[in-house]
Amino acid sequence: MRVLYFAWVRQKVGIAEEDVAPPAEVRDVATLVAWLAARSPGHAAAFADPKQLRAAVNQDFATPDHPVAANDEVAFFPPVTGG
Amino acid sequence: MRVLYFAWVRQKVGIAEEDVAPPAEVRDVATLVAWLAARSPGHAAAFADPKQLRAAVNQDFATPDHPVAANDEVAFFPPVTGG
Amino acid sequence: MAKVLVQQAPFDAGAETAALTAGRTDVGGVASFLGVCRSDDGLDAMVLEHYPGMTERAIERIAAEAEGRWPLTGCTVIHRVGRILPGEPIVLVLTASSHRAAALESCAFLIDWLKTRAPFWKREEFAGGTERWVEARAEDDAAAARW
Amino acid sequence: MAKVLVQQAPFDAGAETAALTAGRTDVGGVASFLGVCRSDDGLDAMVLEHYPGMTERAIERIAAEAEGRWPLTGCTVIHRVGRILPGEPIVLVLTASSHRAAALESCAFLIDWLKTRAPFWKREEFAGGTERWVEARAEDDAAAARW
Repeated sequence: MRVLYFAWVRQKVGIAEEDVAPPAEVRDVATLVAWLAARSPGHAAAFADPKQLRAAVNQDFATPDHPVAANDEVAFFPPVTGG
Repeated sequence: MRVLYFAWVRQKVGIAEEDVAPPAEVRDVATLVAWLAARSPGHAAAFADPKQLRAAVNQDFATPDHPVAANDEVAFFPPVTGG
Repeated sequence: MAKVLVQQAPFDAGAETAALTAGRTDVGGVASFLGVCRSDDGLDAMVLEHYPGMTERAIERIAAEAEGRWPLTGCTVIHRVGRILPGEPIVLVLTASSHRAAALESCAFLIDWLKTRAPFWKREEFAGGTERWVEARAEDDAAAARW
Repeated sequence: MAKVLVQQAPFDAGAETAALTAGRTDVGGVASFLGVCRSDDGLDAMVLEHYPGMTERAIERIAAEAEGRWPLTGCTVIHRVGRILPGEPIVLVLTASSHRAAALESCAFLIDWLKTRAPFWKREEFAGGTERWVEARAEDDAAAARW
Protein backbone atom coordinates (compact mmCIF):
# COMPACT_ATOMS: atom_id res chain seq x y z
CA MET A 1 0.00 0.00 0.00
CA ARG A 2 1.33 3.40 -1.00
CA VAL A 3 0.72 6.21 1.51
CA LEU A 4 1.20 9.87 0.63
CA TYR A 5 1.33 12.90 2.95
CA PHE A 6 0.72 16.53 2.05
CA ALA A 7 1.13 19.97 3.63
CA TRP A 8 1.67 19.94 7.43
CA VAL A 9 0.87 16.24 7.59
CA ARG A 10 3.93 15.66 5.39
CA GLN A 11 6.01 18.01 7.53
CA LYS A 12 5.03 16.26 10.77
CA VAL A 13 5.48 12.73 9.46
CA GLY A 14 8.80 13.85 7.99
CA ILE A 15 8.40 12.09 4.63
CA ALA A 16 6.24 12.67 1.56
CA GLU A 17 5.37 9.03 0.91
CA GLU A 18 6.05 5.49 1.98
CA ASP A 19 5.13 1.93 1.11
CA VAL A 20 3.53 0.07 3.98
CA ALA A 21 2.15 -3.42 4.56
CA PRO A 22 -0.41 -3.10 7.35
CA PRO A 23 -1.84 -6.23 9.03
CA ALA A 24 -5.20 -7.71 8.07
CA GLU A 25 -7.11 -5.85 10.79
CA VAL A 26 -6.41 -2.60 8.91
CA ARG A 27 -9.49 -2.61 6.71
CA ASP A 28 -10.48 1.02 6.31
CA VAL A 29 -9.14 4.56 6.52
CA ALA A 30 -9.83 4.84 10.26
CA THR A 31 -7.97 1.66 11.21
CA LEU A 32 -5.12 2.65 8.86
CA VAL A 33 -4.82 6.00 10.68
CA ALA A 34 -4.56 4.23 14.04
CA TRP A 35 -1.94 1.83 12.70
CA LEU A 36 0.13 4.55 10.99
CA ALA A 37 0.07 6.73 14.13
CA ALA A 38 2.09 4.08 15.97
CA ARG A 39 4.93 4.00 13.42
CA SER A 40 6.96 6.97 14.76
CA PRO A 41 6.66 10.08 16.92
CA GLY A 42 6.27 12.09 13.69
CA HIS A 43 3.38 9.89 12.58
CA ALA A 44 1.86 10.18 16.05
CA ALA A 45 2.04 13.98 15.87
CA ALA A 46 0.56 14.08 12.37
CA PHE A 47 -2.34 11.80 13.27
CA ALA A 48 -2.93 13.15 16.80
CA ASP A 49 -6.25 14.77 15.87
CA PRO A 50 -7.99 12.80 13.10
CA LYS A 51 -10.66 15.52 12.88
CA GLN A 52 -8.01 17.81 11.37
CA LEU A 53 -7.24 15.27 8.67
CA ARG A 54 -8.71 14.46 5.31
CA ALA A 55 -8.01 11.33 3.28
CA ALA A 56 -8.13 10.16 -0.30
CA VAL A 57 -8.14 6.58 -1.53
CA ASN A 58 -6.94 6.12 -5.09
CA GLN A 59 -7.22 9.88 -5.62
CA ASP A 60 -10.82 10.25 -4.50
CA PHE A 61 -11.77 11.88 -1.21
CA ALA A 62 -12.63 9.14 1.29
CA THR A 63 -14.41 8.98 4.64
CA PRO A 64 -12.98 7.08 7.66
CA ASP A 65 -15.08 4.02 6.87
CA HIS A 66 -13.78 3.79 3.30
CA PRO A 67 -12.07 0.37 2.76
CA VAL A 68 -8.36 0.21 2.00
CA ALA A 69 -6.53 -2.69 0.33
CA ALA A 70 -2.97 -3.71 -0.43
CA ASN A 71 -2.72 -2.08 -3.85
CA ASP A 72 -4.38 1.20 -2.91
CA GLU A 73 -2.85 4.64 -2.95
CA VAL A 74 -3.94 6.36 0.26
CA ALA A 75 -3.23 10.03 1.00
CA PHE A 76 -3.56 12.11 4.17
CA PHE A 77 -3.67 15.88 4.27
CA PRO A 78 -5.33 18.88 5.95
CA PRO A 79 -8.58 20.38 4.62
CA VAL A 80 -7.80 21.88 1.23
CA THR A 81 -7.11 25.61 0.78
CA GLY A 82 -6.68 26.26 -2.92
CA GLY A 83 -8.43 28.64 -5.24
CA MET B 1 -37.86 72.48 -24.18
CA ARG B 2 -35.53 70.08 -25.96
CA VAL B 3 -37.03 66.71 -26.85
CA LEU B 4 -34.87 63.74 -27.91
CA TYR B 5 -35.96 60.46 -29.49
CA PHE B 6 -34.05 57.19 -29.58
CA ALA B 7 -34.26 53.79 -31.28
CA TRP B 8 -37.61 53.03 -32.96
CA VAL B 9 -39.20 56.09 -31.37
CA ARG B 10 -36.70 58.20 -33.35
CA GLN B 11 -37.42 56.21 -36.50
CA LYS B 12 -41.19 56.65 -36.18
CA VAL B 13 -41.07 60.34 -35.30
CA GLY B 14 -38.61 60.80 -38.18
CA ILE B 15 -36.22 63.10 -36.34
CA ALA B 16 -33.70 62.63 -33.53
CA GLU B 17 -34.51 65.81 -31.63
CA GLU B 18 -36.55 69.01 -31.73
CA ASP B 19 -37.13 72.16 -29.73
CA VAL B 20 -40.74 72.58 -28.68
CA ALA B 21 -42.75 75.16 -26.72
CA PRO B 22 -45.75 73.31 -25.32
CA PRO B 23 -48.64 75.23 -23.74
CA ALA B 24 -49.01 75.70 -20.01
CA GLU B 25 -51.29 72.69 -19.56
CA VAL B 26 -48.32 70.45 -20.41
CA ARG B 27 -46.98 70.00 -16.91
CA ASP B 28 -45.63 66.47 -16.78
CA VAL B 29 -44.32 63.64 -18.96
CA ALA B 30 -47.82 62.20 -19.56
CA THR B 31 -49.35 65.47 -20.78
CA LEU B 32 -46.24 66.12 -22.91
CA VAL B 33 -46.70 62.73 -24.56
CA ALA B 34 -50.33 63.55 -25.41
CA TRP B 35 -49.33 66.95 -26.80
CA LEU B 36 -46.39 65.60 -28.85
CA ALA B 37 -48.56 62.79 -30.30
CA ALA B 38 -50.70 65.42 -32.07
CA ARG B 39 -47.77 67.06 -33.89
CA SER B 40 -47.55 64.71 -36.89
CA PRO B 41 -48.55 61.22 -38.05
CA GLY B 42 -45.00 60.11 -37.20
CA HIS B 43 -45.36 61.42 -33.65
CA ALA B 44 -48.77 59.77 -33.40
CA ALA B 45 -47.29 56.42 -34.45
CA ALA B 46 -44.37 56.73 -32.03
CA PHE B 47 -46.61 57.62 -29.08
CA ALA B 48 -49.50 55.30 -29.97
CA ASP B 49 -48.84 52.99 -27.04
CA PRO B 50 -47.35 54.90 -24.08
CA LYS B 51 -46.80 51.60 -22.24
CA GLN B 52 -44.09 50.76 -24.78
CA LEU B 53 -42.28 54.02 -24.04
CA ARG B 54 -39.80 55.11 -21.43
CA ALA B 55 -38.83 58.70 -20.66
CA ALA B 56 -35.97 60.63 -19.14
CA VAL B 57 -36.05 64.20 -17.87
CA ASN B 58 -32.67 65.91 -17.75
CA GLN B 59 -30.98 62.55 -18.26
CA ASP B 60 -32.68 60.73 -15.38
CA PHE B 61 -35.36 58.11 -15.96
CA ALA B 62 -38.76 59.66 -15.25
CA THR B 63 -42.28 58.36 -14.63
CA PRO B 64 -45.38 59.79 -16.43
CA ASP B 65 -46.13 62.07 -13.49
CA HIS B 66 -42.66 63.63 -13.51
CA PRO B 67 -42.94 67.41 -14.06
CA VAL B 68 -41.48 69.02 -17.19
CA ALA B 69 -40.54 72.67 -17.63
CA ALA B 70 -39.38 74.97 -20.40
CA ASN B 71 -35.65 74.44 -19.98
CA ASP B 72 -35.77 70.68 -19.55
CA GLU B 73 -34.24 68.06 -21.81
CA VAL B 74 -36.84 65.32 -22.21
CA ALA B 75 -36.13 62.04 -24.00
CA PHE B 76 -38.42 59.26 -25.20
CA PHE B 77 -37.27 55.77 -26.09
CA PRO B 78 -38.18 52.07 -25.81
CA PRO B 79 -37.17 49.98 -22.79
CA VAL B 80 -33.38 49.72 -22.82
CA THR B 81 -31.59 46.68 -24.24
CA GLY B 82 -27.87 47.15 -23.65
CA GLY B 83 -25.35 44.97 -21.89
CA MET C 1 -14.44 55.63 -8.31
CA ALA C 2 -15.18 53.40 -11.26
CA LYS C 3 -13.66 53.75 -14.71
CA VAL C 4 -16.53 54.09 -17.19
CA LEU C 5 -16.09 54.25 -20.96
CA VAL C 6 -18.66 54.31 -23.75
CA GLN C 7 -16.88 53.94 -27.06
CA GLN C 8 -17.04 52.59 -30.59
CA ALA C 9 -13.56 51.09 -30.46
CA PRO C 10 -12.80 47.58 -29.24
CA PHE C 11 -11.18 47.29 -25.82
CA ASP C 12 -8.35 45.23 -24.37
CA ALA C 13 -9.79 43.18 -21.52
CA GLY C 14 -6.36 41.92 -20.50
CA ALA C 15 -4.93 45.42 -20.17
CA GLU C 16 -7.99 46.58 -18.22
CA THR C 17 -7.66 43.63 -15.84
CA ALA C 18 -3.95 44.33 -15.36
CA ALA C 19 -4.74 47.97 -14.57
CA LEU C 20 -6.93 46.89 -11.63
CA THR C 21 -4.13 44.92 -9.98
CA ALA C 22 -1.04 46.90 -11.04
CA GLY C 23 1.07 48.14 -8.17
CA ARG C 24 -1.20 46.87 -5.42
CA THR C 25 -1.23 43.76 -3.26
CA ASP C 26 -4.64 44.06 -1.60
CA VAL C 27 -6.60 42.59 -4.50
CA GLY C 28 -7.65 39.00 -3.87
CA GLY C 29 -9.82 38.52 -6.93
CA VAL C 30 -10.96 40.11 -10.14
CA ALA C 31 -14.31 39.03 -11.55
CA SER C 32 -15.24 39.89 -15.07
CA PHE C 33 -18.05 39.56 -17.53
CA LEU C 34 -17.46 39.98 -21.24
CA GLY C 35 -20.60 40.29 -23.31
CA VAL C 36 -20.17 39.08 -26.88
CA CYS C 37 -22.33 39.53 -29.99
CA ARG C 38 -24.01 36.24 -30.99
CA SER C 39 -25.19 35.53 -34.54
CA ASP C 40 -28.63 34.12 -33.77
CA ASP C 41 -31.05 33.74 -36.69
CA GLY C 42 -28.48 34.73 -39.31
CA LEU C 43 -27.55 38.04 -37.73
CA ASP C 44 -25.20 40.13 -39.88
CA ALA C 45 -24.48 42.83 -37.32
CA MET C 46 -25.74 44.47 -34.15
CA VAL C 47 -26.02 48.26 -34.07
CA LEU C 48 -25.94 49.81 -30.61
CA GLU C 49 -27.49 53.22 -30.15
CA HIS C 50 -27.21 55.16 -26.89
CA TYR C 51 -28.05 58.46 -25.23
CA PRO C 52 -24.75 60.35 -25.03
CA GLY C 53 -24.31 62.01 -21.67
CA MET C 54 -27.07 60.11 -19.92
CA THR C 55 -25.38 56.80 -20.67
CA GLU C 56 -22.15 57.64 -18.87
CA ARG C 57 -24.11 59.20 -16.02
CA ALA C 58 -26.31 56.11 -15.65
CA ILE C 59 -23.35 53.72 -15.68
CA GLU C 60 -21.46 55.83 -13.16
CA ARG C 61 -24.45 55.68 -10.84
CA ILE C 62 -24.77 51.93 -11.19
CA ALA C 63 -21.06 51.55 -10.49
CA ALA C 64 -21.33 53.84 -7.46
CA GLU C 65 -24.19 51.68 -6.22
CA ALA C 66 -21.97 48.59 -6.57
CA GLU C 67 -19.14 50.34 -4.74
CA GLY C 68 -21.56 51.20 -1.96
CA ARG C 69 -22.81 47.64 -1.60
CA TRP C 70 -19.52 45.75 -1.87
CA PRO C 71 -15.97 46.56 -0.70
CA LEU C 72 -14.34 46.94 -4.11
CA THR C 73 -10.76 47.94 -4.78
CA GLY C 74 -11.61 48.76 -8.39
CA CYS C 75 -14.34 48.67 -10.99
CA THR C 76 -14.26 49.15 -14.77
CA VAL C 77 -17.19 49.23 -17.18
CA ILE C 78 -16.67 49.61 -20.92
CA HIS C 79 -19.64 49.50 -23.27
CA ARG C 80 -19.27 49.71 -27.02
CA VAL C 81 -21.70 51.50 -29.31
CA GLY C 82 -22.11 51.53 -33.07
CA ARG C 83 -21.93 48.55 -35.44
CA ILE C 84 -20.69 45.31 -33.90
CA LEU C 85 -20.17 42.04 -35.74
CA PRO C 86 -20.97 38.53 -34.45
CA GLY C 87 -18.14 37.28 -32.26
CA GLU C 88 -17.06 40.78 -31.27
CA PRO C 89 -17.19 41.98 -27.65
CA ILE C 90 -19.93 44.45 -26.67
CA VAL C 91 -19.42 45.08 -22.99
CA LEU C 92 -16.81 44.48 -20.30
CA VAL C 93 -17.48 44.60 -16.57
CA LEU C 94 -14.54 44.16 -14.18
CA THR C 95 -14.69 44.22 -10.40
CA ALA C 96 -11.77 43.78 -8.04
CA SER C 97 -11.90 43.17 -4.31
CA SER C 98 -9.92 41.65 -1.49
CA HIS C 99 -12.61 38.97 -1.30
CA ARG C 100 -13.90 36.83 -4.11
CA ALA C 101 -17.58 36.93 -3.15
CA ALA C 102 -17.60 40.75 -3.36
CA ALA C 103 -15.96 40.67 -6.78
CA LEU C 104 -18.25 37.95 -8.16
CA GLU C 105 -21.50 39.34 -6.80
CA SER C 106 -20.83 42.94 -7.79
CA CYS C 107 -19.88 41.85 -11.30
CA ALA C 108 -23.20 40.00 -11.73
CA PHE C 109 -25.05 42.96 -10.21
CA LEU C 110 -23.40 45.42 -12.60
CA ILE C 111 -24.25 43.52 -15.75
CA ASP C 112 -27.83 42.90 -14.55
CA TRP C 113 -28.37 46.59 -13.83
CA LEU C 114 -26.57 47.72 -16.98
CA LYS C 115 -29.03 45.66 -19.00
CA THR C 116 -32.05 47.36 -17.48
CA ARG C 117 -30.89 50.82 -16.36
CA ALA C 118 -28.44 52.16 -18.93
CA PRO C 119 -29.84 53.81 -22.07
CA PHE C 120 -28.62 51.53 -24.85
CA TRP C 121 -30.73 50.07 -27.63
CA LYS C 122 -29.77 47.19 -29.89
CA ARG C 123 -30.85 46.92 -33.52
CA GLU C 124 -30.22 43.64 -35.29
CA GLU C 125 -29.35 43.65 -38.98
CA PHE C 126 -29.99 40.46 -40.92
CA ALA C 127 -28.86 39.14 -44.28
CA GLY C 128 -31.13 40.57 -46.97
CA GLY C 129 -31.42 43.98 -45.37
CA THR C 130 -34.14 43.35 -42.77
CA GLU C 131 -33.64 44.80 -39.31
CA ARG C 132 -35.26 44.44 -35.91
CA TRP C 133 -35.01 46.30 -32.62
CA VAL C 134 -34.20 43.94 -29.78
CA GLU C 135 -37.05 43.87 -27.27
CA ALA C 136 -36.49 44.13 -23.55
CA ARG C 137 -36.84 40.77 -21.84
CA ALA C 138 -38.85 40.13 -18.70
CA GLU C 139 -36.12 37.83 -17.44
CA ASP C 140 -33.63 40.71 -17.54
CA ASP C 141 -35.98 42.75 -15.36
CA ALA C 142 -36.25 39.80 -13.00
CA ALA C 143 -32.47 39.42 -12.87
CA ALA C 144 -32.04 43.11 -12.09
CA ALA C 145 -34.74 43.01 -9.42
CA ARG C 146 -32.87 40.31 -7.48
CA TRP C 147 -30.39 42.88 -6.17
CA MET D 1 -14.97 19.23 -22.14
CA ALA D 2 -13.15 21.73 -19.96
CA LYS D 3 -9.53 22.77 -20.39
CA VAL D 4 -7.78 22.11 -17.07
CA LEU D 5 -4.18 23.07 -16.35
CA VAL D 6 -2.17 22.84 -13.13
CA GLN D 7 1.14 24.59 -13.64
CA GLN D 8 3.89 26.66 -12.06
CA ALA D 9 4.06 29.14 -14.91
CA PRO D 10 1.95 32.28 -15.11
CA PHE D 11 -0.93 32.23 -17.59
CA ASP D 12 -2.31 34.67 -20.13
CA ALA D 13 -5.92 35.36 -19.18
CA GLY D 14 -6.52 37.39 -22.34
CA ALA D 15 -5.34 34.59 -24.62
CA GLU D 16 -7.43 32.04 -22.70
CA THR D 17 -10.51 34.24 -23.03
CA ALA D 18 -9.90 34.72 -26.76
CA ALA D 19 -9.59 30.95 -27.17
CA LEU D 20 -13.13 30.47 -25.80
CA THR D 21 -14.67 32.79 -28.42
CA ALA D 22 -12.35 32.24 -31.39
CA GLY D 23 -14.11 31.09 -34.54
CA ARG D 24 -17.56 30.82 -32.99
CA THR D 25 -20.57 33.13 -32.85
CA ASP D 26 -22.76 31.31 -30.32
CA VAL D 27 -21.00 32.73 -27.26
CA GLY D 28 -23.01 35.49 -25.61
CA GLY D 29 -20.86 35.96 -22.55
CA VAL D 30 -17.62 34.94 -20.89
CA ALA D 31 -17.44 35.17 -17.11
CA SER D 32 -14.13 34.95 -15.38
CA PHE D 33 -12.59 34.93 -11.95
CA LEU D 34 -8.93 35.66 -11.46
CA GLY D 35 -7.64 34.86 -7.98
CA VAL D 36 -4.67 36.98 -6.98
CA CYS D 37 -2.16 36.63 -4.11
CA ARG D 38 -2.69 39.31 -1.46
CA SER D 39 0.06 40.45 0.91
CA ASP D 40 -1.88 40.37 4.17
CA ASP D 41 0.15 40.63 7.40
CA GLY D 42 3.44 41.26 5.61
CA LEU D 43 3.30 38.16 3.43
CA ASP D 44 6.47 37.57 1.44
CA ALA D 45 5.21 34.72 -0.70
CA MET D 46 2.54 32.02 -0.95
CA VAL D 47 3.65 28.47 -1.67
CA LEU D 48 1.02 26.23 -3.21
CA GLU D 49 1.38 22.49 -2.77
CA HIS D 50 -0.91 20.02 -4.53
CA TYR D 51 -1.52 16.32 -5.10
CA PRO D 52 -0.35 15.66 -8.66
CA GLY D 53 -2.79 13.47 -10.53
CA MET D 54 -5.63 13.83 -8.06
CA THR D 55 -5.66 17.59 -8.55
CA GLU D 56 -6.32 17.46 -12.29
CA ARG D 57 -8.85 14.68 -11.76
CA ALA D 58 -10.70 16.66 -9.09
CA ILE D 59 -10.81 19.84 -11.19
CA GLU D 60 -12.00 17.93 -14.24
CA ARG D 61 -14.83 16.48 -12.18
CA ILE D 62 -15.83 19.87 -10.84
CA ALA D 63 -15.77 21.28 -14.37
CA ALA D 64 -17.85 18.35 -15.63
CA GLU D 65 -20.34 19.07 -12.85
CA ALA D 66 -20.55 22.70 -14.02
CA GLU D 67 -21.02 21.59 -17.62
CA GLY D 68 -23.83 19.32 -16.48
CA ARG D 69 -25.60 22.05 -14.55
CA TRP D 70 -25.25 24.93 -17.03
CA PRO D 71 -25.26 25.07 -20.85
CA LEU D 72 -21.66 26.11 -21.38
CA THR D 73 -19.91 26.55 -24.70
CA GLY D 74 -16.53 26.42 -23.01
CA CYS D 75 -14.76 26.24 -19.66
CA THR D 76 -11.13 26.78 -18.68
CA VAL D 77 -9.54 26.33 -15.25
CA ILE D 78 -5.88 27.09 -14.67
CA HIS D 79 -4.43 26.78 -11.18
CA ARG D 80 -0.83 27.64 -10.40
CA VAL D 81 1.33 25.77 -7.90
CA GLY D 82 4.70 26.56 -6.38
CA ARG D 83 5.91 29.90 -5.06
CA ILE D 84 3.71 32.88 -5.86
CA LEU D 85 4.44 36.50 -4.94
CA PRO D 86 1.91 39.10 -3.76
CA GLY D 87 0.11 40.63 -6.71
CA GLU D 88 0.60 37.55 -8.88
CA PRO D 89 -2.35 35.52 -10.18
CA ILE D 90 -3.04 32.13 -8.59
CA VAL D 91 -6.10 30.80 -10.37
CA LEU D 92 -8.16 31.55 -13.45
CA VAL D 93 -11.70 30.29 -14.03
CA LEU D 94 -13.37 31.08 -17.36
CA THR D 95 -16.86 30.02 -18.42
CA ALA D 96 -18.52 30.82 -21.73
CA SER D 97 -22.17 30.40 -22.60
CA SER D 98 -24.83 31.74 -24.93
CA HIS D 99 -26.48 33.25 -21.86
CA ARG D 100 -24.90 35.46 -19.26
CA ALA D 101 -26.56 33.91 -16.21
CA ALA D 102 -25.12 30.49 -17.07
CA ALA D 103 -21.64 31.95 -17.48
CA LEU D 104 -21.78 34.02 -14.28
CA GLU D 105 -23.29 31.34 -12.06
CA SER D 106 -21.05 28.53 -13.27
CA CYS D 107 -17.97 30.70 -12.77
CA ALA D 108 -18.93 31.39 -9.15
CA PHE D 109 -19.76 27.71 -8.66
CA LEU D 110 -16.39 26.60 -10.03
CA ILE D 111 -14.31 28.82 -7.80
CA ASP D 112 -16.41 27.91 -4.74
CA TRP D 113 -15.98 24.20 -5.39
CA LEU D 114 -12.30 24.54 -6.33
CA LYS D 115 -11.68 26.10 -2.93
CA THR D 116 -13.17 23.17 -1.07
CA ARG D 117 -12.82 20.13 -3.35
CA ALA D 118 -9.46 20.34 -5.12
CA PRO D 119 -6.34 19.15 -3.28
CA PHE D 120 -4.29 22.33 -2.97
CA TRP D 121 -2.69 23.65 0.20
CA LYS D 122 -1.36 27.15 0.74
CA ARG D 123 1.63 27.92 2.91
CA GLU D 124 2.31 31.55 3.71
CA GLU D 125 5.90 32.75 4.08
CA PHE D 126 6.49 35.93 6.05
CA ALA D 127 9.39 38.33 6.37
CA GLY D 128 11.82 36.94 8.96
CA GLY D 129 11.40 33.33 7.87
CA THR D 130 8.23 32.36 9.70
CA GLU D 131 5.65 30.36 7.82
CA ARG D 132 2.05 29.30 8.34
CA TRP D 133 -0.30 26.88 6.61
CA VAL D 134 -3.50 28.59 5.59
CA GLU D 135 -6.46 27.08 7.43
CA ALA D 136 -9.66 26.10 5.69
CA ARG D 137 -12.42 28.63 6.30
CA ALA D 138 -15.95 27.77 7.34
CA GLU D 139 -17.28 30.47 5.00
CA ASP D 140 -15.67 28.71 2.05
CA ASP D 141 -17.52 25.53 3.02
CA ALA D 142 -20.73 27.53 3.27
CA ALA D 143 -20.13 29.12 -0.15
CA ALA D 144 -19.53 25.70 -1.71
CA ALA D 145 -22.61 24.23 -0.04
CA ARG D 146 -24.88 26.84 -1.69
CA TRP D 147 -24.70 25.01 -5.01
